[in-house]
Amino acid sequence: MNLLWVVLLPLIGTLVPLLTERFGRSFCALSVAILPAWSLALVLMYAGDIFDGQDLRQSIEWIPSMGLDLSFRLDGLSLLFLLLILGIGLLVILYARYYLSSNDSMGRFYAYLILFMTSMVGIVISNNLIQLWMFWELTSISSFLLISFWSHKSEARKGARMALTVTGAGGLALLAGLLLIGNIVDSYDLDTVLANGDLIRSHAIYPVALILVLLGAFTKSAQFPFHFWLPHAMAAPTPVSAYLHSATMVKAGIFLMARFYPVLAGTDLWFMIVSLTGLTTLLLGAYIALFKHDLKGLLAYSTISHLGLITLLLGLNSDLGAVAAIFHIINHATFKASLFMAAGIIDHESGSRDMRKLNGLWKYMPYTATLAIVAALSMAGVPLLNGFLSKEMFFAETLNQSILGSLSWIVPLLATVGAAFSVAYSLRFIHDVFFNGEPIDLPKTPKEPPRYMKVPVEILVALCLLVGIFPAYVVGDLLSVASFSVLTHGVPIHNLAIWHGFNVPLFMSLLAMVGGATIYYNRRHLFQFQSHFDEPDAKHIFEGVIQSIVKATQRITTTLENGSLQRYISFLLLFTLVMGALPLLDLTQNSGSRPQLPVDGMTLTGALLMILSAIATVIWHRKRFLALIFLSVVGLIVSLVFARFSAPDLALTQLSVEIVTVILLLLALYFLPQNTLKESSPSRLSRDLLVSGLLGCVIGTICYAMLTTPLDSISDFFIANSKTGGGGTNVVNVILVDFRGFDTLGEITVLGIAALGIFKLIAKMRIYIPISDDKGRTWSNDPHPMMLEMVSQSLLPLALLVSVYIFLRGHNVPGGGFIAGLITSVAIIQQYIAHGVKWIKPRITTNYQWMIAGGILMATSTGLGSWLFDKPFLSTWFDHFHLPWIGEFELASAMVFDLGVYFTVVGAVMLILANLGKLSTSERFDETKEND
Amino acid sequence: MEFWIELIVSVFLVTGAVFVFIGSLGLAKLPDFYTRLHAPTKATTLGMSCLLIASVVLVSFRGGYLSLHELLITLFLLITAPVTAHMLAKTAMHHKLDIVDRTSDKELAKKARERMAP
Amino acid sequence: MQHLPILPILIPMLAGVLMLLPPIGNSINRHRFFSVSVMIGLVIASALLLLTSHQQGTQMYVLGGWQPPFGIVLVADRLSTMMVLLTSVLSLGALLYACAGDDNDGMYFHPLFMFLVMGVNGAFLTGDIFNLFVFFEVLLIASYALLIHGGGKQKTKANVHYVILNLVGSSIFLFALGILYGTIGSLNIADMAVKVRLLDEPGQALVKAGGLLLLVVFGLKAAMLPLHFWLPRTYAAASAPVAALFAIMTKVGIYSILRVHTVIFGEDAGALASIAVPWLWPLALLTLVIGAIGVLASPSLRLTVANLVIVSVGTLLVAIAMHRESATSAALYYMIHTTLVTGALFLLADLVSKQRGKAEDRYVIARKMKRGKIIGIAFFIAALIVVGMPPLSGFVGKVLILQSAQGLDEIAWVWPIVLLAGLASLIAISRAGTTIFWRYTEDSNIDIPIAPLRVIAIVLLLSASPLLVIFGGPVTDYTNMAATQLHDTTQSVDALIPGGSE
Amino acid sequence: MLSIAATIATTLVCLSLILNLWRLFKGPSRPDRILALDTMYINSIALIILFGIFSATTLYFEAALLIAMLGFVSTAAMCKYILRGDLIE
Amino acid sequence: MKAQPRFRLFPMPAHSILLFIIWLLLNNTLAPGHLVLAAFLAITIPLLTSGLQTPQPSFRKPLLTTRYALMVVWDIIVANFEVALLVLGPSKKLAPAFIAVPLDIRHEFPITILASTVSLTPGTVSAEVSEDKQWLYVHVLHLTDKEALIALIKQRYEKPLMEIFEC
Amino acid sequence: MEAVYAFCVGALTTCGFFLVLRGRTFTVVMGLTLLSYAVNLFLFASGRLTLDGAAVLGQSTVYSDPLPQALVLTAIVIGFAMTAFVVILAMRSRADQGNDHVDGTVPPPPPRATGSYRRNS
Ligand code: NA
Ligand code: NA
Repeated sequence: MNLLWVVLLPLIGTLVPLLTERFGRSFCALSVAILPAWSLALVLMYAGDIFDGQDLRQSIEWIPSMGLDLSFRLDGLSLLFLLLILGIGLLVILYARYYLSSNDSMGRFYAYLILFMTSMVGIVISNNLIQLWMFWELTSISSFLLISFWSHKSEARKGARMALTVTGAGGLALLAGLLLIGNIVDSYDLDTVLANGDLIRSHAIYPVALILVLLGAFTKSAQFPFHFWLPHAMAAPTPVSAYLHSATMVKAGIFLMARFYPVLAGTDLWFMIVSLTGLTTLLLGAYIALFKHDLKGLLAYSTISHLGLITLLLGLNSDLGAVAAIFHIINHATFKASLFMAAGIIDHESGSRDMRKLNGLWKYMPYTATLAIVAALSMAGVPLLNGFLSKEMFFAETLNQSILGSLSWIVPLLATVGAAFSVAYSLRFIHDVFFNGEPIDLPKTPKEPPRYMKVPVEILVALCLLVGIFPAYVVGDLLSVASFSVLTHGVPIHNLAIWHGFNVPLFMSLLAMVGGATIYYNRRHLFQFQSHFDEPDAKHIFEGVIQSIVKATQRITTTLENGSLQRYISFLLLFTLVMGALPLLDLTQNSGSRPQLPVDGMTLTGALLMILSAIATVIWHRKRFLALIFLSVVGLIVSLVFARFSAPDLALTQLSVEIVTVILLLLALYFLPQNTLKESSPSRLSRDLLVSGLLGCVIGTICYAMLTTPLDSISDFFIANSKTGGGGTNVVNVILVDFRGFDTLGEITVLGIAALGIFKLIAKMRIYIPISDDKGRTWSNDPHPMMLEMVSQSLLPLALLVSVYIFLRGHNVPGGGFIAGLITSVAIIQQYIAHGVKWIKPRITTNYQWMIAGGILMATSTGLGSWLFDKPFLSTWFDHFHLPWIGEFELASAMVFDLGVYFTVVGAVMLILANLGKLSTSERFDETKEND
Repeated sequence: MEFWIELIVSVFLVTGAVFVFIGSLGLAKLPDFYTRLHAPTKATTLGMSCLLIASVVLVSFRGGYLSLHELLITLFLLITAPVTAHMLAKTAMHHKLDIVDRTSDKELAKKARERMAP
Repeated sequence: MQHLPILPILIPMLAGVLMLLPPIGNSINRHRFFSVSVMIGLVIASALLLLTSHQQGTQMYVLGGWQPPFGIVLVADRLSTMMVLLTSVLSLGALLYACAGDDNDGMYFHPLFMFLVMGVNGAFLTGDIFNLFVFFEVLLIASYALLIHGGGKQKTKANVHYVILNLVGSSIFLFALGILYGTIGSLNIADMAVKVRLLDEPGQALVKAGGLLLLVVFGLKAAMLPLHFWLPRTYAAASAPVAALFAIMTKVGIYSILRVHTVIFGEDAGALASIAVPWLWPLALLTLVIGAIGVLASPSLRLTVANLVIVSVGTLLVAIAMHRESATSAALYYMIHTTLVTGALFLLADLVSKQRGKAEDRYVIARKMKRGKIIGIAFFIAALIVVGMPPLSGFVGKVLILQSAQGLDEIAWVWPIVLLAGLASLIAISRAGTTIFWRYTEDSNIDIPIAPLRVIAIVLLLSASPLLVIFGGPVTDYTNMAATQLHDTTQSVDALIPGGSE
Repeated sequence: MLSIAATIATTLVCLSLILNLWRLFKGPSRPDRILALDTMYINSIALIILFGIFSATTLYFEAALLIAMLGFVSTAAMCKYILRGDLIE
Repeated sequence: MKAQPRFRLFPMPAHSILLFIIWLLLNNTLAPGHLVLAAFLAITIPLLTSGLQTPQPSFRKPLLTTRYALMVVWDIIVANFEVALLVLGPSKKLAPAFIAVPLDIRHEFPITILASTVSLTPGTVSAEVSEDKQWLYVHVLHLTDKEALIALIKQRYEKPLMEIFEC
Repeated sequence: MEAVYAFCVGALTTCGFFLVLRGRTFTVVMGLTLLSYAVNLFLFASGRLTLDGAAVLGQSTVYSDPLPQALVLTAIVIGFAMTAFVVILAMRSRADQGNDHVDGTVPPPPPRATGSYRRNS
């Protein structure tokens, strides 16, 4: 026994048509049929066990932490559905061989169809909730593909999308429901779930789970109010309708209800929801079907109605009702599939599905007409046909319920009315199409279809008759075992016979027949009456709803994401403010126990200078050059602050970075507007001021609290090990090149990347070059003042000397590669400023890109060097050497590292600045286009 | 520390600071840009030199070795101050800044601006 | 082999540097050959590292030999190695795609690409919070430079926003680091986790502020509401391989939240335990909502995908907000899935763009794609993955996350929102697909061939999804163990600082 | 005596810096402001020297040296900016 | 126009000497190691930077140069006192002036030194050099006698400079 | 002293954030620069303030915390790289979009207050 193959065979079969398509249509169809047939054979092989009352199971562990196993069960219900799915599936394969035109890609069609078949098979033999859901969703996907098969047609696309959306939404609800059920019983194993019906029904979450599962079932089975997608799915090729929309996919919802009948049914809630939904759907479908001029439309609403009937039966909470439901599943599948196929033949042979044009086809295709008429009579519930039997059972069940309390007598009445309409539309199908005068404006002259196209219909119609006449022999056992899996506790006595004597249900049937005939006879009045109501087109409504949702989301998005950076930053800052400020509310006292330093005049002066300059930067930010001057004052004071509070390295770095930044800003400012207009409204200004002010308060408060709290940090280690472990007395530098050299490596990489990025930015830049300054003054005619030239070139060697000095001492006293690099760069930039690009270009031919790469490489290779000594990356080495006369000196790998830093810095800064300088020099043109 | 050393250092310190201050004072109070330019260019160079000499003396005595590297700063300042002044004067002329009325030969500034002979 | 943990950082770094130098730097073809080989090497190295760490326990790499908490350590545990491998695979895909021609639209594509990978890997591997900042900056600066690759107004504009926001973010990062160092006195994440428990009350308030500021910073990178605004336009503007690579960037933010807020502010942090959770809940859910709204509102495929990134971020944040092992495990699974598929979708969107002339990837009627079939199939598969439809990896991730919410009060929010976001994606993607592939004006005779390399790249990225499902068992086992390892702070601290957890 | 002298000197330098700031605010022209900034650079050298005298350390000498070197470059760059707009041409 | 080094190793001998001294100054030492290093730098840095120098007449008379330097230092001191007094005094009494000093030196480097000297010394600031390098424009803080000042500049500063640079 | 220091940090933060919120790239860059000063001072403050305690062995009796200094150094360098990039990006943005607004388009001037508008360039 290997149930896996039952689903695996069709799955593999999905690929078959894609491979065999090229060998001809018949071969393709034949080859496609092989694997499903094999699978059907397997099922039939196992059927014996099932009829013996043995359910089959197989389980393979898959994703245990999700509760997903490959787990299969074959019981009566599965067997019934498998026979329908695989059996009708094979018939549809045959039918489609003749239905599809040579323009249609047969391979693709069959692939989708078999994929669908696989997923249906998967649903019905799943023994694991999540696996079941997995196949459930696969049916939605494959049906989407099938409905949209003729994707160039707008209605096909829309219909497919609608079906996908509705069933997809239902699928998500189902997932939630299944997960809830799984949570209640703590297992996703179907056996476990089915064994715990009482636990589930008594659980607080049961109503939610029930509703979610039912949402899944109702959407799939086109129950009111989710029925609207089904008629639009008729845009699919007719074999699809015959398969999906009569026999299989729409039955998946029914299957689900049947499958969970043991655990979910039996409560008042189930009863109310399921039976009322079923009833409404039954009536609505039957009524609307009558008015459809499209053959497939009629059949689609008829399907809705019959699905409502089955749902109603399942909702009655009666064992016999369930049996009747299952019986009707079989019956509906057979007659509806054959009707769809017949409709397809009519469409195929006459070129139309419009019943107003189709008339008197009996003359043209009597054989097909006979088949269709028999199937339609079955649909109408005429005795000796299978439809009659299940309808009788249905009537009987409507008499045994009490949905509406003392008003429950209405239900059989309504059931009869529904049945009458069913008779009416069946009559219409028969009379309007095959009789009723001559065809009108048909694109083709109708004729009988190819021989084998009729075979599937013949088989199905034969089944209708066989079941209708010998129900107990033909389906009795199957119905029992299927019902047993649904009811679990035993199947009630039911009599599958044509004749039950004169009873109320028979009377109701007769009433329905007569009523139906009457309705059809007086149809003109009814049509006229109906024409007063605008028939809502579900497609338009649905598309409209989706459109308005999309519009609404677009409104939200454009309102929120209005493309304003200022807004985004405001959000960021507000969020920061909340995050930073709220914890401070817990802080009862700002100042900690750390002794504070006394205030002195020097510091106060610095503070005053810094704050005033910062404020001046803000006040004059629209006069950019001015603001820049104030900004550099702030920078200067910041470096003095570092010097003041014992951080000479920081002071040096800040200073040199400061100058390079100022130069860079100046360079850029030349290409930017010099001044800005007043743009922000006063309210905006005050709002921004409030936000930034509050943030300042938060940061200041935290800073104060931090400064006054004692700190026990890891730093003592660095001070203790700087000399002994790192070989240098400047602890900050040793941290940079040794203890945390990895940070520094990252940092110079950042610098290098920035330079590359900037070069990239510059490379494609087309810049406007101002021919005058912001006050309209033309530029001075002295590009390279002589004194500046002279002094700058004299200072260059000095500056280089200083950078060597700063570099060499870095390890032991303030300095280091970074600062040295900046000094060198500044000295070279000074040459550029004094002499200009043209003068420099032939004199400095260094490739700065290589310099950056070489620098980083140098730093990295000192790190890699330690691998040779079997030490981790960036392990440093240093030693003291003694040379005669010269004396003792230290060599350290950290110095090579620092040299790498030096080269990277020089390379990066020069790559940026020198190329930026070249921008304007290469071509100067007038600033003609100025938007601001 | 010896009294004399302390005295020398103190005198240099105060003198230097006074000159620095005068430079800044001149910058603040003189009537036009060109006159203002004089104050820091000159006063600060001497002021700075005095301060640096004070530092040289002090450090040399504290450390017990001759510490002359402060002189380097003086050197830098002496080299760069005139260029700075020159460049600033150029910018001032370029911007045709107001020249205080009693300046004689104001026209020369226009010639200088164009770098022509007078 | 002892140096394995640092290879994911060093390999791309050295490769990037070498590509700036002759002889490799001299031609684009050499760049291509070199960088693809290096990237394959990186995938192998990352896989080896993952295996080593999985089998032999967390690998520590003590840089410079300075033992934690004093020096910088790399911590290659199950989580970080998984992220590194993910990065490598995604990068390989994006790189292959780029090698078909996009890399030649500007300078330095390959070096910058490598540096970005270096930054991302560094951020995943480092066990030091300041070093994390440094690697954040490495990856950011590389991403700034890559974002403008190809040129054009849109890129510049998006870049301005992206760069400035991130610079503000970096400032906030440093404020946060200042607070944390200034109160805890350490930078090693494990050491901080130990010391944070010993703080007095004022210290706790400060550290809380620092921790929450870190949430802001990571939230900005992760595109968490209300800090997500930069993402759609940025990702939509980036050239395809860059956008694909950017799919990992939001995950760096997610990862950092995961790392910092489960290790430092984990269950054992006393008064500071789970400080971010009350914030994460609403923000995560709203991110998901906003992402879903954005998905529906998007007028073009690229924007749709960008908004799908936000949806995935929201989903991941929801899982993090749950603050439990099962949720973390689910998040890790989902992270692998979503990163690779969004990467592939960005590449696909580009293929679509290139085929449809002026209409590009916008949802308007356009000429028929001459080579629509192969793109269509790939798109269909990618759509199934990203929407969370079975049988591909999306549904596993989603179900795992839904399952892990069971038993929480917030389930009433999580389930509907996650499921409805899935529905929104379904609606949007189905509209997108039907419009792009099935609505056209006329058959076009303009044939734009698709480079095989591009198809290979997309197939590479998409093929992960079925593998993730087929090998769902082992993968979830791994993520479970990774989650356990992450949440067990005592053990992870002990691994780093022997006896530290006491 | 030394500390008194140093205090006086510091006070004077601080006052100088404030005067510079005043000129910086007052302007009125850009050259005025650049001059004020340049003077500020020089005065901060003074401050650092004094600071070194106070703290009895030579660790800050390099800072002073750097200001002397780099301050000049910055001033020259600003002047060049006003004169030609383009720093490097 | 490239500089024509007179010695291959010492393209800029004056600079080399200066660098040697400054290195020792910077390090406050005469240690042998630093002497070697200083010598090394005094050779390599000029070699590296000589390309960035425009050829200029060089110092020929060391003694004269020293004398000139000392004189300038003294003048600086004096000038500072003068300017200090002027600054402290009432600014209304100032008599600022622009003057143009005719130049005899033609080379750029000596002119630069002259202009610098003028800026550092008697109440004057070099504002501009005419394009033909024949005129030095000077702003005077307090002008009493224009001709005397011009004569002073030419006699006291320009003449020795012409001798030093032999031009 | 600590209070003064903290006040300065707060003031710089305020000024920085305020400028960052303005609409022109160059102004934003200046804001970011101010902000980075604030950040660096703040980060520096995490090692507390020490007078006369440079972390150079043998030069002081009490050493200031060297670690934050090293961190600030890294932060300064990275900040410099970032500033450089964003400045050039601002130029590029001006070149590409024709204006220097952060959003690439100049918004219409706010209503009212129009009288006080002055074109400078
Ligand atoms: Na008809
Ligand atoms: Na230029």
